[in-house]
Amino acid sequence: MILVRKTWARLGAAALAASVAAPAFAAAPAIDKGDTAWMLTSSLLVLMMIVPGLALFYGGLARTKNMLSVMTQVGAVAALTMIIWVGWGYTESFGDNGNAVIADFGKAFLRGVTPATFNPLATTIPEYVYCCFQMTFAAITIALVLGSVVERIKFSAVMVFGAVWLTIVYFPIAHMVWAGNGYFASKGALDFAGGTVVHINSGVSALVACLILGKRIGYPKEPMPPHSLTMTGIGTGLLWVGWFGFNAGSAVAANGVAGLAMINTFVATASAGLVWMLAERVSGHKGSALGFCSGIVAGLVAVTPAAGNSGPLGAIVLGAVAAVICFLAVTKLKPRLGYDDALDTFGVHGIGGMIGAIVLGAVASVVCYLAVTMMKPRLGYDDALDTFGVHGIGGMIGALGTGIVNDAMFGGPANGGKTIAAQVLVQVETVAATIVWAAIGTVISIYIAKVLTGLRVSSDVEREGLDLGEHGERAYNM
Amino acid sequence: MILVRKTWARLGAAALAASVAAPAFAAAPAIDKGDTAWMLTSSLLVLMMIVPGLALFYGGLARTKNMLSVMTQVGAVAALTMIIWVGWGYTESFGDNGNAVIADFGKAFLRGVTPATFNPLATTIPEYVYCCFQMTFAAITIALVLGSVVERIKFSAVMVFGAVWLTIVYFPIAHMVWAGNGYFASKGALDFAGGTVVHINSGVSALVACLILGKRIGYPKEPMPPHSLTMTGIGTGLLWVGWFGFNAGSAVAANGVAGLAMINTFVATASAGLVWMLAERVSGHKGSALGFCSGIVAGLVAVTPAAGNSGPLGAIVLGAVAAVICFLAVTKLKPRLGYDDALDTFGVHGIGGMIGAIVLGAVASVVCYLAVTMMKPRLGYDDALDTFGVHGIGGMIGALGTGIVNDAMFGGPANGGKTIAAQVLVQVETVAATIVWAAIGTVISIYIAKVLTGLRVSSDVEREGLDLGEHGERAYNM
Amino acid sequence: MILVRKTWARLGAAALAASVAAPAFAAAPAIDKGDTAWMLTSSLLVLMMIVPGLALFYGGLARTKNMLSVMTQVGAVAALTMIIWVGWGYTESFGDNGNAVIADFGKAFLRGVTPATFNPLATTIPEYVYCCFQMTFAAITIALVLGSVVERIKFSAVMVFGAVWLTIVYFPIAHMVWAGNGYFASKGALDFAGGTVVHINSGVSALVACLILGKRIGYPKEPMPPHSLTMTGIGTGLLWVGWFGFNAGSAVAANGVAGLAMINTFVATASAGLVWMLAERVSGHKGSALGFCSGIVAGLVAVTPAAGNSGPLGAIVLGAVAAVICFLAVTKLKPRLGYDDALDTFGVHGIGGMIGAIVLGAVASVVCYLAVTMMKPRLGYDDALDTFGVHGIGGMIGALGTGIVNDAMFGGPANGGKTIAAQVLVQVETVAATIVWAAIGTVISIYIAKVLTGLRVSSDVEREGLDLGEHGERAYNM
Amino acid sequence: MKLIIAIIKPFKLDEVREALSGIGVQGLTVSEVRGFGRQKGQTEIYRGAEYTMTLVPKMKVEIAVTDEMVGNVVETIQHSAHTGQIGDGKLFVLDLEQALRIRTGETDEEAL
Amino acid sequence: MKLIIAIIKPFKLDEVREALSGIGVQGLTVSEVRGFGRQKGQTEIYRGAEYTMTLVPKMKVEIAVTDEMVGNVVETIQHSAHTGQIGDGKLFVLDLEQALRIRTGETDEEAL
Amino acid sequence: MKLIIAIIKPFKLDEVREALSGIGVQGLTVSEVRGFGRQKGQTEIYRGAEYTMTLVPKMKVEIAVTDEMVGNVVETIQHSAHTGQIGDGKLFVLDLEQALRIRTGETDEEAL
Ligand SMILES: Nc1ncnc2c1ncn2[C@@H]1O[C@H](COP(=O)(O)OP(=O)(O)O)[C@@H](O)[C@H]1O
Ligand SMILES: Nc1ncnc2c1ncn2[C@@H]1O[C@H](COP(=O)(O)OP(=O)(O)O)[C@@H](O)[C@H]1O
Ligand SMILES: Nc1ncnc2c1ncn2[C@@H]1O[C@H](COP(=O)(O)OP(=O)(O)O)[C@@H](O)[C@H]1O
Repeated sequence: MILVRKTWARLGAAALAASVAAPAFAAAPAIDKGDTAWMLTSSLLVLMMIVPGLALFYGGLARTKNMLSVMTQVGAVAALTMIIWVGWGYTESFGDNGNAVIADFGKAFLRGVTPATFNPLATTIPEYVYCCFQMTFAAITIALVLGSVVERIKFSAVMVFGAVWLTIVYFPIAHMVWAGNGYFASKGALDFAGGTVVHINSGVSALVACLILGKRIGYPKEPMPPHSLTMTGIGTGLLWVGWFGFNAGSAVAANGVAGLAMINTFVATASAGLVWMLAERVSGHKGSALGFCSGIVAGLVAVTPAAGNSGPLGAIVLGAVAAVICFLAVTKLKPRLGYDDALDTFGVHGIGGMIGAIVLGAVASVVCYLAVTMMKPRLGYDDALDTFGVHGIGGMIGALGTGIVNDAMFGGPANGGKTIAAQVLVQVETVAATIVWAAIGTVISIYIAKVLTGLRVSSDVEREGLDLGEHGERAYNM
Repeated sequence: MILVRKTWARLGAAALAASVAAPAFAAAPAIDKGDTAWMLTSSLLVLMMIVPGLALFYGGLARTKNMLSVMTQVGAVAALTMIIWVGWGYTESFGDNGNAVIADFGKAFLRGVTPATFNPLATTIPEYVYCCFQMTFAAITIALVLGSVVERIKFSAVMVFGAVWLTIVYFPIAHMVWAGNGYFASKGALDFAGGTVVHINSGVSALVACLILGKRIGYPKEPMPPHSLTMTGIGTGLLWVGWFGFNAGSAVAANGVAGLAMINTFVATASAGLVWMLAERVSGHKGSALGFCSGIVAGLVAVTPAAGNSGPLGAIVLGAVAAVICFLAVTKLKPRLGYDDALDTFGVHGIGGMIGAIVLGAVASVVCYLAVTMMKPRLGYDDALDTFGVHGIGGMIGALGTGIVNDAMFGGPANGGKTIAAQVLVQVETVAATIVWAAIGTVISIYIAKVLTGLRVSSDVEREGLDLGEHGERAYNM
Repeated sequence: MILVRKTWARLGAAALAASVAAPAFAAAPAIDKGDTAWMLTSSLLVLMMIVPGLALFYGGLARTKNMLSVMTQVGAVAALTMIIWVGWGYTESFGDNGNAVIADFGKAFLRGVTPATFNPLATTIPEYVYCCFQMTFAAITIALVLGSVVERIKFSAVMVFGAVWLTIVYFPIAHMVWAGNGYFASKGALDFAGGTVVHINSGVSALVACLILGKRIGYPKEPMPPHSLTMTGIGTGLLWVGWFGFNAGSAVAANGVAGLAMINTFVATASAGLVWMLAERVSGHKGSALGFCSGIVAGLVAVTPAAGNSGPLGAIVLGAVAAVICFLAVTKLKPRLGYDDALDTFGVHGIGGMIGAIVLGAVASVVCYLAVTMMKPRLGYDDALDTFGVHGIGGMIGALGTGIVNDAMFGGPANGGKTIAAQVLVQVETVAATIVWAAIGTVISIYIAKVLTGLRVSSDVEREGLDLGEHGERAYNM
Repeated sequence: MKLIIAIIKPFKLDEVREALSGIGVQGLTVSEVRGFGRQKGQTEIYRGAEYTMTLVPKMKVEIAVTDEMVGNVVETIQHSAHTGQIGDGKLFVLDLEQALRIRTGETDEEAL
Repeated sequence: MKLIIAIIKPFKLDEVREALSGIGVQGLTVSEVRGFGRQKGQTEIYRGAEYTMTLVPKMKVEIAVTDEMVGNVVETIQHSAHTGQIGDGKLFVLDLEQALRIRTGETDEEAL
Repeated sequence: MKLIIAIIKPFKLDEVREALSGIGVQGLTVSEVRGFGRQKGQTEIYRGAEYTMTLVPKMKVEIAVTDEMVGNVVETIQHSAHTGQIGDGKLFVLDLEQALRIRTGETDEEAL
């Protein structure tokens, strides 16, 4: 039992879901066609989140003269990640043995990987499929970082920064939080689909990068309205659809946990989208289309770490009234709690259940709204497309919130196997470490890029637009 | 045998396809990873039909100044539906017990639902997945209704109208046609993927709503050409791709019936798209791009109720010549008919088979073309984006046509288990009831919204555009 | 053993992957829900590649005044293909018996096909699903051909040309390369997902068609910049995401080979995209967004024939240094080679492995870049959207390259069962035959269209734009 | 001859054109412009970043007329473009020395 | 000095510009306009709703020239923009009192 | 009265407008144009097809002013639009015979 209790989040969820009876390690890995079909689909869905999803979401927010530069930087840095991933990324993050920080380099260029091999973290799908799935996570994380420095960073700088950043920031953090012998994984940190590894990581790195790069010429006086919110709308839709590959895919199986992650990703996102518009109305403005899109992304980010760990989420900040209702429901059912029948207790707190997902999305939406509309102007830094405001802050709320909602008291699967206090402590520790590691790693990567290629385009190119200056093209000749 | 014969459409098709031998109810529900993978994919495909699919299809048809208003209303009403669905929608439509009109509210906020529970209507996939799948059907239906009232209805009115309409129109109709103890389901109505529940329902509601709201300022004198048929084209493509989640997903399994629904959805749609352009040429105009897109949607709508019930569809209106060929084929094979070996007889009428799907699409396309181009101008109502013309009329043709093509004489699976006349009678009864229920429900919902928020934006806002007036943004700053 | 050795590529790969022990033919066909789920998804992914993928990729490259004409021609010719496919396409290509060139017409209009039947080429998925999957291949191939003749070919000519071309070019070639008794299949030609059948076929046909049709008015003097590279960007993203349905789908199962095809499709494409930009920089220009998109497509095309046949691809043209490394690795492992344990040797050459996929993409990208930027201007033909330059040339590199990388020496599955020389010879033979057959077939089809409808629009219509002239609409009214 | 330049509200364009056709004006040229004046533009907000668009969309209509037509054309435009709300726009009259119809080479009065 | 305003068919722009460079005109300013005249626009149909676009896309070219150049420029434009079909467009000449090159402050003749 | 037409670099628009407001100009009309002059456009390359865009995006600003204001307005624009690099643009002054405010019917000086 002790071994099982100390199981880390993702495998725990997968094991629990797959076969409550037989512990996952004993059974020899054998391909399950259903799981494989879903993981093949999930991998291409996360690619869709990058191209054309994020490329359009970010591109629409930029000015016309920089549309192609944003799309190409997002696409090219994702392509670069894929080459690096099969080179040394996969083996550094999810290879065999190694230590608490990185794995060994035995599988460089996928040495030894064949259609018949399996990764211990996903024993029912071919290793190639798991490798592709994790590859897309790395690609979208570096692509997200670019959001704060677009419209002024050189294409060549993005390539150099990306390569270094992946190697010294993403791969180690992915290993520490997700790999079997990872430092935080062993301590029982819960990050179902990347709240820390993807969103806090990219948000913090984006903030550090834009502080170093400095503001765009004319910011904030010169009006820089999004050149096409239609494109941002298309991007939002594709991000939401693709995100199921991200969240429900992280169950690494076509099972009940994937279903749970899917419904949480529907509900938390829907509530966050509507609440952002409400926040705008409350602060005296019209509910905006961009507000709805931003809320959708904030909700998606917040639910990511909790998707499969939350079970029907408990109420986080529900106010006195809701708390009372949940409390009454909980005391009646408390005695039936117990780790081993976790699966049955999953849904025990229906009444608090879905409200949790809704509230998680709502809380994340409001906090991100305040970060983007109040904090940024006051502090005056130019996080161009609000990567820190949405992904950094949203990720933190999700990651910390997971610690709370995972507990059986709120209907969570309690697969962290700890009391709320202990679980939240681990979450805080993981979040703090991620922030520090990402910040330092970004500073190093940025300065390497600065030395090798220089960071900013010339002021002429910035004024005329990076599309013409860096790529010799216009986005539109209509 | 009697019990099997009276089985309702969806379960019947699923049961037949899944295991002809073992009746579905006896076997204890057990997760099938392949079915679950396909249903996870289907659910996110139907979300893609809403955002960005329908949001772009409708948005492209609107004027530039209302693009964001259309996209945001479609997205926000879908998000609202998701919250209401987990609140009381799921339990009202597909909960346990209840009566012929609605189920009981035992599963409010998904109380008692866990990754390990199953809904009796889908015994091989987790209940969460089935809940998500049906959620997206509710969301797209209310989003479709907006098509007739865009460019003048207030955002707040859409929210109130949506909440009330879902509760008193969609949930009851979904229960009556699809749930085990639903009124029409028990009478053997066939609606494989929503011909009545989604399309006739939304089409009629859209017509009633736009009659109440009245015309747009300047309609029909002032030219209101679509602001971007490119966006409508993208929407059409995403709707077609997503529709497989709608039609083939409604087989609730990755099996032969899903394959049948897929091929029908390819063929009927392709024929409808081409036939609409032909109809334009026949009436002396150039075959148009918007004509092709409208035909595609009309075909998709028409095949929806028939997708899995049609088997290789028989010829509906084939003209004397085709009828003779089919007649000869039928008389030779008549004696072999019989319900029990339904599966074998599926393909017996190959010769009539695929022609049926092609003709169903063609007929729907021509009738919808006439409705949109002739009927609307003459009657002078402002169904802005032709929701009634395409979805209402197309749905009726599909729903009534299903009654005919389902019969073994046309190679249908005859899973309604009745003679053509009896089956068509049930279909007519269901269609008529849906029309009346939807009309009354819409009038009630519209007036509640009128009281709470008022329906139309001011004439200034309507002239200047709802993007600026209601959301304070422009879609394009190029 | 002899029978197994002579197995053709696709079935070989499928058989090998599915169950190395039991030969595929002995086992009675039985539905595998996981495979079916993946093949349902693959079919709709390839449809997404056509609409809106290719329609946007090509549409963005055309001028504003021809945007709708390009989108409608691509969509309509795909719809026409679907009707023809269920008519006589499926039976001509993959029906029963027949000869080395075409099958018999027993399954016209899918006669005899039911949800419970199977095609011998895909014994774990319903025949309807396999029929849909292959249908989308036919549709995208004819749609690709249009790329060279857009902006001047009549819509009616496209319909006539398409119908004839499919019947006398695509269906026979598909049968010869992929069907059990196909001429080239029997000789052991390897074309995993359509390098010859789709890309060389469409590329050559496009070249011949544009030579017959002649140049656009004003080409090359009048500037014809793409009207919206944003649309081309969306198209590129959707093509890449959809292509997994193309390549990984061609494994006809959710298994290790599908995983292998997926990772190759990630890596070769990523490298091709980046290398095209490098080629631009090397030849003294700025790395362009369109360059990145073109590279992506060139990489996708090149990896198509090799996706499942390559195993971890060997180095094709790696230069002296890389060759030495591979050479050392190979000589150590040579003695362990042998056909029967093919699956184990798959990954034996890890070190050469992934480098192969990367290099295949890079080589294809450079050669296509030169074809498009140097060869076309010099020879002066107006292949409007470079269908020949990218798909023709890219397909040839992929098809010939497959012959090399398939060999166990480069870690390939050697499922062709021949020495490199013999395999390359078969590949060359197949490529040459495809070129000749496609060229002749295209000439015949074009002239039939010329007689029936005339090929080019009038010069007035061409100058004013085909949107207005042929469809009476504008793409944008912003 | 005179060149009359009118800056009017976009949705008034059809009305003005029809009114001018009514008094025999067979040709005019229109261009989309943006105006700055007493009429303030809308405030637009993108994620908290507020922009008051100082420039408001207007339509510029240019009509070459014979001297006799000037008064009639000016009055017709003023009447048809009028809403009484700020931002109705302006009318400018400039002297037009020569005019020529490219198709036929006709000059001055015949060219209009 | 004179300000010459030419309304021409869009696809003729390059031809006119090259012809003007040929006779020494180093600068001009172009804007997209829409014209109303004898040339009728296309009929467009969207799902049965027919719109006859009365306004046809045209190009407006403005060139400031010295008095001596006027005749030559007018003739060159008329020749290069001519197709003989309805809608070829118009040429207007207005008196230009002052001109100034912002970069150098040069005025009148030197500014052109 | 005079009609002043200024062709300036697009990013200078706000600066010029604010400078003009400073000296009491309450209204002006702006339109996007493309200029041909000494300033060469960028070379754009699409899959090897090289286009040197001869036409460079510019902003045209039209301001109707009273005769007394002409000198001051011309100087203000020249000063605020100046960068010293090729392509800063031009200023043209034409005589304006009549002006009218559509909303109120005020004419000439009051209409500005
Ligand atoms: N001095 C001017 N020169 C040129 N155009 C002007 C001038 N003043 C106003 N306009 C144009 O007229 C439009 C309306 O003017 P405005 O002052 O807003 O309202 P009103 O004319 O009703 O007082 C402005 O948007 C601008 O386009
Ligand atoms: N009176 C006018 N004032 C200003 N522009 C005019 C006038 N008449 C015609 N135009 C412009 O000239 C273009 C061509 O004129 P039109 O009458 O169509 O053909 P044509 O000049 O060959 O007779 C019109 O589209 C319009 O832009
Ligand atoms: N003769 C002219 N008539 C009208 N516009 C002109 C003329 N010459 C130049 N322009 C406009 O002024 C702009 C700047 O002129 P250019 O010769 O490029 O630089 P500069 O004025 O600094 O010498 C041009 O882009 C064009 O729009």
